[in-house]
Amino acid sequence: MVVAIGFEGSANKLGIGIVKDGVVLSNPRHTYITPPGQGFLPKDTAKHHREHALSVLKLALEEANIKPEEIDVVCYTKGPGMGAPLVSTALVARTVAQLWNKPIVAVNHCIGHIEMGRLITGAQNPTVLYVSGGNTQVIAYSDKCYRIFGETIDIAVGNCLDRFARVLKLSNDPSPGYNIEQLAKKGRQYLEMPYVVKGMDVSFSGLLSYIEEKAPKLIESNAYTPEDLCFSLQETVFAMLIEITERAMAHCDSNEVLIVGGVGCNKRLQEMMGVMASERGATLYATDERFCIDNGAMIAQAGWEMFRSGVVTPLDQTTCTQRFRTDEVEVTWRS
Amino acid sequence: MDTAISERLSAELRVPFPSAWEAEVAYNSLSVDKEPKRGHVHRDLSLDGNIMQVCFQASEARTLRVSINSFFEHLKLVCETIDQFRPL
Amino acid sequence: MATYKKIKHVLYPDSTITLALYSGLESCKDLRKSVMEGTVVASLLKPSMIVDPFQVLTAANKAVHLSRTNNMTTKNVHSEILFCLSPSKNISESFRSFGAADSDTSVFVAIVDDAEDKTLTRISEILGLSPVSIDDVASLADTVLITKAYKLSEEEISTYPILDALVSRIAAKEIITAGKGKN
Amino acid sequence: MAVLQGAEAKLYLGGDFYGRPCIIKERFQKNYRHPILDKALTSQRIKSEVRANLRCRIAGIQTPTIFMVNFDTNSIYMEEIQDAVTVRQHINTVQAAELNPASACSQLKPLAEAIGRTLAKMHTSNIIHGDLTTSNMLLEGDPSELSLFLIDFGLSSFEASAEDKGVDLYVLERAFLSSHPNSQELFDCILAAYTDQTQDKNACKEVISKLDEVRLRGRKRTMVG
Repeated sequence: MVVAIGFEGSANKLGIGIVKDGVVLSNPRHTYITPPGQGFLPKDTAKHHREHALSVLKLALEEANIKPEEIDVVCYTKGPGMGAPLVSTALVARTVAQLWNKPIVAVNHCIGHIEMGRLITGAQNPTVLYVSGGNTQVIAYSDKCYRIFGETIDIAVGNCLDRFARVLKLSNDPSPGYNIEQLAKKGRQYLEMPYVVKGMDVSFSGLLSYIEEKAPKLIESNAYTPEDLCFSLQETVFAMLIEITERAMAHCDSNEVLIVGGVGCNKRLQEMMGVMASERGATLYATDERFCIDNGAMIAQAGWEMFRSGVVTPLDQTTCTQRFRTDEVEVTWRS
Repeated sequence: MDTAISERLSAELRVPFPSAWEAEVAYNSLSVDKEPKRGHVHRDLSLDGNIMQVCFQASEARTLRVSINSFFEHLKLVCETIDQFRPL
Repeated sequence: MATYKKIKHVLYPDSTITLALYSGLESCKDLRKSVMEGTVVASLLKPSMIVDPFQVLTAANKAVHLSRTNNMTTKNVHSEILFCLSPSKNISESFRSFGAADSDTSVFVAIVDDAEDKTLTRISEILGLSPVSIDDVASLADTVLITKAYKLSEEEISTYPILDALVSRIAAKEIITAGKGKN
Repeated sequence: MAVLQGAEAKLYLGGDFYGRPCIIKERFQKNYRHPILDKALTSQRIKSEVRANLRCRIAGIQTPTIFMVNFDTNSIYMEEIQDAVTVRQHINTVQAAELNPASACSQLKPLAEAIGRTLAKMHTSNIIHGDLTTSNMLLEGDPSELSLFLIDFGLSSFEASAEDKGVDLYVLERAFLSSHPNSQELFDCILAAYTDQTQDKNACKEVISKLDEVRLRGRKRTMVG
C-alpha cells in the first residue's frame, strides 16, 4: 500500500490531493478567479496560492482521514507553468516532506493529467488529447516516452477561448471556458472562420485575431449574437483538435482516445470526439471537471507511479521550471 | 568587475528559529530556488545553529527590494507550514 | 469498320462514348453543316490538337458527367466535350481552337450514346470514307500548338508524357481556371 | 476493388479508368463537425489537392495524373502509381535489413537528397504541401532509381512566405522523426540538399531560420495550466 499526496499550483488552481493505490481519497482545490475581462498574473496567483495552501492541505488530510505519518511520498508539480505560483506551492511540499520525513517526487504537470486520465477511465494505451489554457498537444506513448505527435505552433486552445471570453467580458467564474460553453449551447448561426491545420499541428493565433477584430462589429450590427460566436468558435477550434487527434490515431493505429486538461471537460468537445471515435471503431475516454481541471490528485497519481518504479527526487533538486516538455520525462512505470 | 561588485548594494538578515531543526527545514526549503537571472540579485543562505542567515547583493535598490520582499513572502509561508504541520 | 471505338462510361454504364478518326478528307464542310443543322449529333474535333484518343476520352467522360449532374457550361453534351477538351474558359475560343474547321482534311469524332452506330454510319456516308484507326491521331498531332494552347512548361514536358499533362489539365480545368468554378 | 480507409478519405485501389490503372480518393463526411464547416473543408481540400498536384507537375515534380474530379461524391480519380512503395516503407525496410545504423543511413542518403531537391523545387514554386510525411512520398519502380512522387495535397496552399515554408519543413521533421526514430542525420541530409538546391540563397536562409524559430516555439513555449 502506497499513499501519495500531490501539490499542484502551476496556474490559477491550487489543488492538493491524496491517492492511495489508485483510489482518490481527497482532492480539494481553490481557484483564483479574476474580474471579467482580466487574466491572472503570476504575482497575484502566487499570492493566492500562499494564502490558501495550508487550509487546502488541512482539508485534504481531513477529507482523506489520513494522518501525515500514513503518507509514503510527497509529490509536487515541477512544471510547466507559471514560475511564481509553482514555487509557492513547491515550498509547502518541500517543507511538509521534511516535517514528516517523507521522500519527494517532482512531477511533470502534463504527465499528471495523462496518468490521472488513465486511472479514472481505465484507458490502457490511449492517444491523448491534452487541452488546457497553456497546452494543446496530441500525445501517444511509445518506448518509455510520451511522444508529442501534434501540438499548437502558437497559442493554446484554452488561451484562445479565454481571450475570446475577455473580448465578450464574460465572467471568469467558475472559468471563462465554462461560460463560453454555456453561451455556445444557445448559438445557432455558424460563422466560418480561419481553420488552420498543418500536418498534425494546429494554429490558433490567426483565428483569434480574426475573431477579436470581427466580434465587436458583428455583435453591434446584430449580424451575430455572442452566443453564435461562442458556438462558431467552439465548433471551429474543436474540429481542428479532433482532426489532428484522428490523424495521430491513424498514424499510431490506436483505438483508444483520452481527453485530458481543463478544456477537456467541455461537453461539446467530448461529444465531437465521441462521434469521431465511434466512426473509426475506437473508444473515447473522458473525465469530468473534478479530474480534468488541474488538481492535486493527478500529481499524487503520477508521483505514485513514479515512486513505485523507484523514482525519488533529492530535496536539493526539487526545483521548478516554467518549460518542461512532456517528452522529456522517461516513463519508467510503463512497459 | 571587482569594483562593480564592491559598489553593489547589500542587505543581511538573521532569522532565528525555535530550534536548529526548524532552521534547517526552512533552510532546505528556501535554498532550492535560485534567484531569477534577470534580476541580477545574488542571494546567499547559510545556517548558524537555530539562525538562518541571508545575504543579498544587488546593483539596484529596486531589484534588491523585490528580492527581499519575495523572500519574506516565502519565509512566512514556510514558517506557517512548520507551525501548522509539524509532527506532534 | 473495326477501327473506331465505342466505350462504356466509367460512372454511367448505360452511356457510351464513340470515338472515330477520319483522314484524307477533301473538306469538313458538309459534315460541319450537318452538325450545325442538327441532322448529325456529334462532336467534331481537330486532330492536330489531340495527342492520344485517351485525351478525348477524358474530356468526353467529364462532359457526360457534367451533363448527368446538370452542371454543363455549354448547351449540349457534344459541345461540352469540345469545351472540356479546351483549357480555355471562353466557349467560342474553345470552339475555334479545338473544333474542326471547314478546310480541315481530317476530323476526330466523338459521339455520346450512338445507338446502333447510326450517327457514325451517317458521318461515314457524308464524308464518303471509312474511319481509320483512332491511334493514328498521334501522327496528326501538332505538339507545338498543343504545348502553347495548354501552356505546358518545359519542366513538365521533360518530366512526363505530354498526354498526362493534358489529361490532368482537362480533369482540373474549373479548379485551376480562376473565375469559373463550382463549389 | 481494395479499399483503404484513411482518416478523412477512402481509397479505392485497383480501379480502371478507360484502360489505365486508377485509384479513387473519396473524401467522406465527418459527422463530428458542423455541416457548413465540413462542406467547406471537403471542397477546399479537393481543390487544394488538385491545384497543388498540377502546380507540382508544372514545376517538374512527379505527381499522379488526375483523370477526373467528381464534386458530387467528393472524389478524385487519379493514376495508380504502379509498383510503388511509400518512402516510409522503404526507409523501414532498409533500416530493418541493415543492422548497422550508419550503413543504413549512408544507403538512404541519396533518397534523402532526392527528397530535399524535390522540396526545394516545390517551395521555389511557392507550393506548401501542408502535410509532408514519408507516407506522402512514393518511390516508383526500383527504389534505387529515386523516381519520387509527391501525393496527398489536401492541406496544401500557395504561399510565398518563409514562415509557411519553414512550418512545412517543421511538419516534415516532426513526422520524419516520429516515423523513423534516430534518423536525425537523414533529415539533416534532406535539409542540406534543400538548401543546396534552392537558387535564391537569401530566401532559403530565411526559411531555415523560420524553421529554427518554429522548433523553438515548441521547446520554449511557457505552458501554463
